[in-house]
Amino acid sequence: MSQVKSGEIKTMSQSKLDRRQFLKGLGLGGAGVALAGCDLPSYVTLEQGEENVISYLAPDEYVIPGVGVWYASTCLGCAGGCSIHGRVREGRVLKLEGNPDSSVNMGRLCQMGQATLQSHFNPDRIANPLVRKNGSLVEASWDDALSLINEKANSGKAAWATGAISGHQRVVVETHLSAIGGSNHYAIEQINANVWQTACGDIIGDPNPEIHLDKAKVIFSLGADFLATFISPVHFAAHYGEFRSVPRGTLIQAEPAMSLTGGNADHWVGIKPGTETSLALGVANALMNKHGISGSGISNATKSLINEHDPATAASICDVPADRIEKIAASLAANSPSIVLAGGTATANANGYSAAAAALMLNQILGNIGVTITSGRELAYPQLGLIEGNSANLKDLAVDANKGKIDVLFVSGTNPLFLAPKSIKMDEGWNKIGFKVVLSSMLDETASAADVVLPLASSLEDWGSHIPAYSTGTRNLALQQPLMEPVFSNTRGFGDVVLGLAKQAGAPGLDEYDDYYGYLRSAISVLKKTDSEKEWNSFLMAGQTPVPSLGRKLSYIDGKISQTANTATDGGLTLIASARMGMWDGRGANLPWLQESPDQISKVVWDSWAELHPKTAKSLGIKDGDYVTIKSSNGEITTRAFIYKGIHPGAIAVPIGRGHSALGRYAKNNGVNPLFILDGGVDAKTGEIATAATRVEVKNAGKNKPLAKLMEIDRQHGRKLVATISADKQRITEGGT
Amino acid sequence: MSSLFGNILKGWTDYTKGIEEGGHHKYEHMWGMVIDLDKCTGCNACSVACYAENNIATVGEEKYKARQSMQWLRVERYFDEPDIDPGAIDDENAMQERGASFLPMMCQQCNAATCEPVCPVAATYHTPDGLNAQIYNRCIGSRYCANNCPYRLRVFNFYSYTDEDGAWPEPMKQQLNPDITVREKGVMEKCTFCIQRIRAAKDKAKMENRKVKDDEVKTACQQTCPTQAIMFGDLLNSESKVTQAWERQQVKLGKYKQDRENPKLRGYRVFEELNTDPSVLYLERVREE
Amino acid sequence: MVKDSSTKRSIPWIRLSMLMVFVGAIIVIAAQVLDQKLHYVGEDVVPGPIVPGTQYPDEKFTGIDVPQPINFSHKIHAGDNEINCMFCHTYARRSKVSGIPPLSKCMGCHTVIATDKPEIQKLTAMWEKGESPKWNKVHDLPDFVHFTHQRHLKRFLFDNEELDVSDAKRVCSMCHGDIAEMTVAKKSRPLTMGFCIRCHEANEGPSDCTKCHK
Amino acid sequence: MANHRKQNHRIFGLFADFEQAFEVIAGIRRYEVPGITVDDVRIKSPIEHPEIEDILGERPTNIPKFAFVGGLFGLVFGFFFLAGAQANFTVQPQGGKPVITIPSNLVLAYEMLILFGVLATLAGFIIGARLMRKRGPFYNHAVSLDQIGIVVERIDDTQRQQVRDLFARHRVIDVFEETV
Amino acid sequence: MSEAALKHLSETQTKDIDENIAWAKINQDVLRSMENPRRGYWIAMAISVALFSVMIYAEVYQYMYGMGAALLNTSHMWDLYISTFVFWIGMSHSGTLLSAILHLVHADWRKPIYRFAEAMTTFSLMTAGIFPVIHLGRVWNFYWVMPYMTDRGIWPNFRSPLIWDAFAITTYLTSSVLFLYIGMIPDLAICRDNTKGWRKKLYTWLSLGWHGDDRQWRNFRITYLMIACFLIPLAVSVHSIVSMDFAMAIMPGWHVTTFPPYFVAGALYSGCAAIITLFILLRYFFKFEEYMTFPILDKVCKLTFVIAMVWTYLNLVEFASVWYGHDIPSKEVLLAKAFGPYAPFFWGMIAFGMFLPFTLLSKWARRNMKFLFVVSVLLNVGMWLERWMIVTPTLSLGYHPWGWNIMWPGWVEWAMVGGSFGWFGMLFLIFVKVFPCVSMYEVKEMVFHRKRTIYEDVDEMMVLHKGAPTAAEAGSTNNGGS
Repeated sequence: MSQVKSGEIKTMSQSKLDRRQFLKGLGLGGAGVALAGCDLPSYVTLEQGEENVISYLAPDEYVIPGVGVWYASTCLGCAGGCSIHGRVREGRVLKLEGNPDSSVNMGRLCQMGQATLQSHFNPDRIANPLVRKNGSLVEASWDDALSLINEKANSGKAAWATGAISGHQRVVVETHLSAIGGSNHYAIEQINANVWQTACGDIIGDPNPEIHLDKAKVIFSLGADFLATFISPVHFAAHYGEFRSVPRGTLIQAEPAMSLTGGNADHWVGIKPGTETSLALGVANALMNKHGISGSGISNATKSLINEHDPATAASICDVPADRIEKIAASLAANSPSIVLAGGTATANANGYSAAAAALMLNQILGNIGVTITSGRELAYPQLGLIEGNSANLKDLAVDANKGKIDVLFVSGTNPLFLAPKSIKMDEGWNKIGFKVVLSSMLDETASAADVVLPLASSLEDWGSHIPAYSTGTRNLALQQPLMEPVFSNTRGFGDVVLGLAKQAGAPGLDEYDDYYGYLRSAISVLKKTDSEKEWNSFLMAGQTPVPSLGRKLSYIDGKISQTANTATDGGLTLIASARMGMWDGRGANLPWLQESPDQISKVVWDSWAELHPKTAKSLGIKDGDYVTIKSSNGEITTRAFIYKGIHPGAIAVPIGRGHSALGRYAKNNGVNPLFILDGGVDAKTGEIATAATRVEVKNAGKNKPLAKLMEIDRQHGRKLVATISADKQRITEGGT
Repeated sequence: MSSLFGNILKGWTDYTKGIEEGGHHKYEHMWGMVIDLDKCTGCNACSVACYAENNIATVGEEKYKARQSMQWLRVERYFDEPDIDPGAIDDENAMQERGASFLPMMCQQCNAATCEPVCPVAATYHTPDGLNAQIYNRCIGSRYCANNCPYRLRVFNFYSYTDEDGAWPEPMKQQLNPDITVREKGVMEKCTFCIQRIRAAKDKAKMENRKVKDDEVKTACQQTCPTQAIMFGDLLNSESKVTQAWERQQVKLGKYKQDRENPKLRGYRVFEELNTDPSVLYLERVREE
Repeated sequence: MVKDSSTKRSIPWIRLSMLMVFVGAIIVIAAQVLDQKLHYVGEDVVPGPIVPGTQYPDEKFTGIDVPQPINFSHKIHAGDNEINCMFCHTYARRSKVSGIPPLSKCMGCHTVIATDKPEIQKLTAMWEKGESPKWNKVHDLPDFVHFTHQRHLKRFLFDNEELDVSDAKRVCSMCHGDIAEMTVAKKSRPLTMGFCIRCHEANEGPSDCTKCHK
Repeated sequence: MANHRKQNHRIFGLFADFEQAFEVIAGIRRYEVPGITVDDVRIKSPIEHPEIEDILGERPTNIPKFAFVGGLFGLVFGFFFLAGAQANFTVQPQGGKPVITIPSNLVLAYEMLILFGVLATLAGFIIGARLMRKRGPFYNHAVSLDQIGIVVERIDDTQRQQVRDLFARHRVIDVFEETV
Repeated sequence: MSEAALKHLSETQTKDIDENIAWAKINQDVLRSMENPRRGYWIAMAISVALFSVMIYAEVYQYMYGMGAALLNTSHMWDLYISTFVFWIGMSHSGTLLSAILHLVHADWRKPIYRFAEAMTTFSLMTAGIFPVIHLGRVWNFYWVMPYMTDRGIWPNFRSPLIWDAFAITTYLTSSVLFLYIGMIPDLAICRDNTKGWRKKLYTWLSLGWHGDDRQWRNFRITYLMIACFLIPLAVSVHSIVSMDFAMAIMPGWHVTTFPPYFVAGALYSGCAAIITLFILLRYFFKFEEYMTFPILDKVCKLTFVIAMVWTYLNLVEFASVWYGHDIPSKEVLLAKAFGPYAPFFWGMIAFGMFLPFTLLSKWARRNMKFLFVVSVLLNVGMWLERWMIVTPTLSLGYHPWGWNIMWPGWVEWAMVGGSFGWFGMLFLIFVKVFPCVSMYEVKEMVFHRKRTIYEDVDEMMVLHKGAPTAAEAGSTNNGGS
C-alpha cells in the first residue's frame, strides 16, 4: 500500500504532528494516535475532513479496525529465542508480549524484548541497498547490488560471519557458503556462555544441561549473571521467581563487580578478579573437611588441589574473608539440593575454564548432578541447531583476515568492528578482505565499512525459524513471522536475501522456491511430515512447534581444573568489560527505550560509566562523576566514575554496549567501548576473549560532570521504602525450612 | 431547582462520610496491586514495557539529568538494608555484602490521594474503579499535584515531544498506542494502572453481560515481569488473587496503621503512615542474615 | 435638636436584607435552571425520541461539505434501497470504530449492479488496480476521546426490546443525523463534549471522565 | 411649619475662613434667619469635616446597610453557588472525601462575602452620595482648593436678604444666587 | 536638595507636617509632580520597559519551548514563579496596612503617604497575578480555574487552595482597586478643576461629579471606613490563603500550622519595607520633603521594626515547633535549609529579615535617608529570600528520597522575576504621572485638624459659641487663600 498524503492537525502548541503516518500499512484507522490539547470550544467543527480513512481491499475475517490482533513470533533481541506475541492494530505492531505457551519465557519478556519494537520502527534504519563507490556508500538498487555481489563473490575464498544463528536461516547461510565455495562460518557473540558450555560438554557430557534453579535451595554462582546475560535470561528469571517462592532459596554470588544477579544475592562475595577457581576450591575444602562431604568421583589430583586450598589460603588468594568461605560451605552443606554455576566474569579470564570446571566439581561433590543439573535434549536435526556463537570466533575472524585467508566476507547479525579489541587487529584484517557484504537493518560500524550493504527487514517483518538457546523438556522450533508490512518498503528479509544469493550463486535445489517463506514452509512441512494448511496455521498461531530431540546422558569426568588463580591480574586495577542486559553487546544502543532504561545497578542512563570502589577511588583521588582515563597497553578510554561498594577494590568495571561510532542517532558518540582496550588475553582452553583480565591504569582526567542517573541517592534515609525481613522470620510465617 | 437542592442534600447525606464509614461513592472495582520485592530482580523490563504501552516519551541524557525524565514506573535501587544491618553501608572500605534492594514504584493509586484535592481544575480525581485518574486534556499544568505527591510519582511534560526531533521521529510514531493520548507539553501524566486495558476488559465484559474476571486485566508491567513479582486485580472481588494476598498479609484499605495479628507478615504499603491509603501492597524483601 | 430625617426615607434594612437573600436565591436557582438547560434537555425540547426508551439532545449542527474520492450516496443505499447501516459498517457492533466497508464488499454488488454509472466505474477501476479509495473522515472525534460504537449499539439497539436489528438506522441517527437522506455524509450533530454529556445524563450513561477520555 | 411663601431660592456663599463658615452655620442653627433650619444647609468643602456634621445634625446614611446586605448576600450566594456546583459535579468522588466540603466552601464564601460587601458599599456610596450626576451650577473650583461653600436652600425672598446679611457678617467672599 | 540641607532638615523637621503650609501650595506641589516628566523619569521608565520586555521574551520562549525552559524538574515543580508570587502578594499588604488599619486607629500621619502605598497594593497584586498564570504548563487554559458555566458541565475543584487563591486575589484586587479609587475621588475632582485637555476629560469622568458637599463627604467617610473594615480581614485572609498553598500540602516543611500568621506578618513586613523604599524615592524625585517628612518616616520605621519582630517571633516558633516535633522529614528540611546548599540564602534571609531591622532602633538610622534606603531594600531582599526558602529548599527534600534534588533557577525564571519589577515599576511610573500620589485633600485635612488641635486649648469649641474672630485670627486660620 502506498504512503498516504498527510492531513495535518494542529495542537494548541501549534506543533504539527503528521497523523496519517501512523496509519501507513494496512489500513483503516478508527482512531489515530491521540494528542492532547485540542480543547476546542463547544461548537467548533471537530476536525471534519482533516483525516483520511483508507478502507481495506478484502480483509481477513479476524481483522477488525480498532481491535488489536495478536500474532505469534520470536524475539531476536538476543540468542535466547523467547516466543512473543505482537499486538497489531490497523496494520501497525504496537506492543510485544511474551507467549504464555512458550517453554522458554512462559509469557514473560525482558526489557530488550520489549524494546525490539524500536529497532523495528527505528528512524535510522537503512532504507535502500548501499554500494561503495569512490570510497563512500551510495544508494543503489537491489539489482545493482546483487549483480555486484554476483560478480565479486564467486571469486576467492569466501566466509560468513553471523551472530548466533539457528533454524533454516542457518541452513540457507551454509548452503550459500558452500555454493560460493567457502567453508568458514564465524558465529560471533560477545556475550555468551561458551566457557561454561564447553566445560559442561567436556566434564558432564552435555554442553547444554538443564539447570533447575527452581528446585535448588541454594544457588552458588561464580559470576554467572543468569538474570541478565547468561544463556536465556528470561527463562532463568522465571525460574528464579519460583526459587524465591516458598520454600525460599538462598542466592550466593561471587564476582568482582556486581551484576544484576549479584544485585539480588543474599550473599554477595566481592572477589578478586580471576580467582574464582580458588574460591570454589576453598569452598570444596571446607565442605569436605568441615561438613564431611565425601567427594565421590573426584580425582586425586583434584583432591590435592582442594587440600591446598584450605579456607584461609583461598581467602588470601581471593581477597575474601575466610569465614565467608566457610559460611558459603555451611550454607551449601545444609541445604540440598543446591546448584553451582559459573559464567560471566568468572569465565572471562585466562583460567575461566578452570572456574567452570571447579563449579561442576562442586556440583559433583554436592550431588547436584542429576538432581538440579540434568541432561538436556539434543535436536534430532543437528543442521537446524543453534550455533551459539562466541568471541573466540571473533578472534579467529581477525586472525584469518589478517592472514589473507578471506577474500569475500558476508556479515549479518553481528558487528565485529565494534566488538573486536584493538589488540586483535580486526581493522587491519577487515581492510585486507577484498569484498565485504553486510546484511543489516542498521548502519552499524561494520556496515559502514562494507562494500555492499543490503538493507534487511526488521525481525518483526521477516520470516524465520529458530531454535532457542535453552529450554527444558522437549525442544521447540520457534517461528518468526512478519507482524506488519515493511516499514521501509525496499528492505528484504534475511532469509529472502540469503536464499537469493544462494540461488544466484547456483546452489542446487533452491529454484523451486520463490521466496524464503516458500522455502521455510516446505522445509517445515518436511520436518513435520505434513503439508496441511491447518497444521501450518496452528503452527503460526502457536509460534512454536516441538521437533524431535534425543536425550543425553550425564557423566562426570574430573581433572579439568588446571590453573587456579589468574596471576596476570595481580596488582594494579583489572578492567572488567561488564555485560549488561539492555545494551547487551551494543545492539541495544540505538534504542532510546533501552538507553533511557537505567542500568539495573548503577542506574545510569545514556552514557557509559566506570565502576570504582570507594577505597580505590579515594586512593586515586577520584570522586563520583569525575572523568577517568582508563589506559591499557592497547589504548585508553575516558568515561565518568561511578563509585560504590559493589566492586572489588582491585577492579574497574565499564559496561559493554556503548561507544558506537555509527548505529544511528541514539547510539553514535554516546559512551565508550571498553572492548577496544582489552589486551587480547583469552581463556586458555576455549580461546574466548577474556573481558575481565586486562590490567589498566586509571587516572583522573580532571573534569567532573555528574552522571545522568535515575537516582542520586543510594540509601533509604530512614524511610520504609524497601523493607527487609530476615529469612528466618519469613520461614516462620510462610513455611519452608 | 429540585435537582439543585436535591443534589445538595444528597451531597450532605451521601458524601459527607468518608470511605471508612461506608458513605463513599459506590466503587465498581478497586484495582490494586501486590509487588513481591523478594521476587523482583530489578531487571527493568516493567519500566520499558510501560514506555511501550503508554506512549511515554524518552527525553535524552541532558533532560534526564535535569530530572525531567518521563518514566511512569521507576525501579529504584538501594544499597542499604536498615532492617537487617543498620549502618553497614557506612564502612567505606568494605565491600557490599549483599545485593541491592530494588523497588518498582508506579503511581500508588492512593485512595486518599494527596494529589486529588489540590488540582484546581479537577483534572485528577478518583474514578469509581478506585483509580487515581488523570484527564490529560483537562490539565492546565499547575503542577500542584506533583508537589503534593509524597512518592514523587507524577511526571510532567516539560517539553513537547511530538515534534520530528522529539521522542518519536518518523517512523517511531507508528508505534504509538492509539488507545492512549500522546500528551502535549504542559500536561501532567502518571501511571494509570494501564487504564486502557481495564477499559477494554470492562467493555468486553459488558458486551458479554458478565463481570470482569480475575486475571482478565493485566497491566503491561505485570505481564512482562520475568519473575511474576507483580500481581494485579480487583480488591472488591473477594476471589481475586490480589484480594487474597492482601488478606493474607492482613492489610486493609482505609487505614494508616494496620492492626495485624502476626507482626512478621511481609505486607506493607509505602508511606502508609501518611494516610494516603495506597492501593499497592509491597511484600518485604527477604534476606538471609 | 432638630431631627428632620422623617422626610428622608431610610431603607428598612431587615426587609432589605431579606430581599437580597431572596434575590440571591433566585439568582442561584436561575443559574441552576440555566445549568439544567445546558445540561439536560427536557421532554418538551426533544421532538419525541426516535429510539424508544431514550432521550437525547436533538441539537442540529451544520457541517461543512467534505469532498470524497467517490460520490457515494447514502440516500440510494440506506434510503431508497433500505440497506441496513451495519451491512456495510459492519465493524460497528464489534469494535469502537464503525469502519468503512472493504472494497470487496462494494464489488460484491457492483460487479453486476449499476456498472454503467461513472462513480461505479471509478470504483471498479480502483478495484482492478488493487487500490482503496482514501475517504475523508466526516465524524472525527479528537484524539483524547475514547468512543466506542460497540457499546452504544448494544445499549440502544441490541439491549432495546422495542427495536430489532433492522432499526439500526434509528439508533445511528442519534449521533449521525438522518444519513439516509444525505448523499455524501455530512456532520449534522455537534459531537461536542456538551452533546455527549447531555445524552449521558439523559440516558444515565456513565459520568466517569475516564470512560471517554483516554 | 407655617410658612407658605414661595421657597424657590437657593443661595451659595464662599468663605475663605472656615471658622467663619462654621459660625454661619452656627448662626443658622441658632435660628438667626427665621424659617431656616440646618436641614436647609449644605456645605461644599475641600476636606471632610466630621465636626461640622455635629453642627448640622444627624444625617443618616445607608451605606452600612448596603454593606451588611451585600456581605450577607455574598456569603449566602457564595456558599450555595459552590454547593450547587459541587453537588452537580459529582462525576468525581474524591478519594473518600465529602462532595460538599465545608472548610473550602467557608473560605470561598468568606471571600465572596467581602467581594459583594465591597461592591454593595460602592453601590451604596454612589447612590447615597448622589454621584454620577451633573454638578450643580453653584460649583466653584475654589471649594476643591481652599474655600468652603455654604448652600442654603428653600428660601424665599425675604429670607434671601437675611441670609446674605448673615453671610456678609462673616466675611463672605462671594455670593451666588439661583431661583429654582 | 543639597546634602547639608538634607542633614539640616533631618535635624529640624520634628512635626509630621507643617500646619502652616498653604493649601494652594499643596495642590500646586502635587499637581506639579504629575506633569512634565523629567529625564530621570524617562530613564526609570526605559529601565522598567526593558525589564518587562525581557520578561515578555522569556514568556514567549517558555511558551514555545515548554516549562522545561524554566529548568523546573520532577522534584521542583515550583520555583521562583511561586516564590515571587508570594513576595508580590506580600508587598500588596502595605497599602492595606497603612491605609485601612491606620485609618481605623486614627493615625493621621498616614495621610501624606497612604496613596502611593495603596497604589503599590494594587500594582503588586497585578504583578502577583501574573505569576500563577505564567507558571501554568498550558497557560492558554488559565481561565479554567474560574467557576464559569460551561456547556460541558464541569467546574473547577473548589477544594484546591489554588482556587482559593484565584478567588482571594480577584476579591482583593477588586477591593483594593476600589479602595484606592474611592479614596482618590476628591483628589480627582481637584485634578479635574486644574487640568485641561484629555486629562480633564479623564478626571471628569473618574471623579463621578464630585463636588464636595457634605452629603458626599459624609457618605465618603462611611464608605471609606466600611471598605477599610472589609479590607483588613480580606488582607489577612488573602495571605493566609496564599500560605495554604503550602500549609495545606503534605510536604514536610510546608505542612506547618503557623504558616498563615507567619505569612501575614511577613507580608506586612515586606510591605512596610517597600513603603520605606518608595517613600524615599518619591520624596527625592518629587521633592515632597514637606509632606513626606522625617517624623512620618520615623513612625513607619518603628512600625516596620515592630512587625519585623512579630515576623521574627513567628519564624522562631516555626523552627522550634519543627525542632521539637517528631516529624523527621520536616526536621531534615529545616536542617537542610540551614546547612545544605541553600544555606547562604537561608542565613541571608535570617540576617536581613531578623537582624537588620534592629538598625531601625537607632534614631540616626531612621533619619538617614541613604542608609534607610539600603536597609529597606535589603529587608525586601530578605523577604524575597524567605519566600524562596519556603518553596525551593523544601521541594529539594521530601518524604521520598528519590526526589531529593538541588536546583538553581535559570535565565528564564530570573527574567520573569526581573520583569515583574519592570512591570510593577512601569505601572507605578504611569500612576504617579496620571494620578496624584500624595493625597491632597487629606493633607489639607491633616493640616486643618492639627492646627485646630493646637488652638484647642486657647479656644475650645469655638465653632459653636464664639463671635466673629478678628482679622488677625482669620488670617492665621487659613494661610493665604488663593
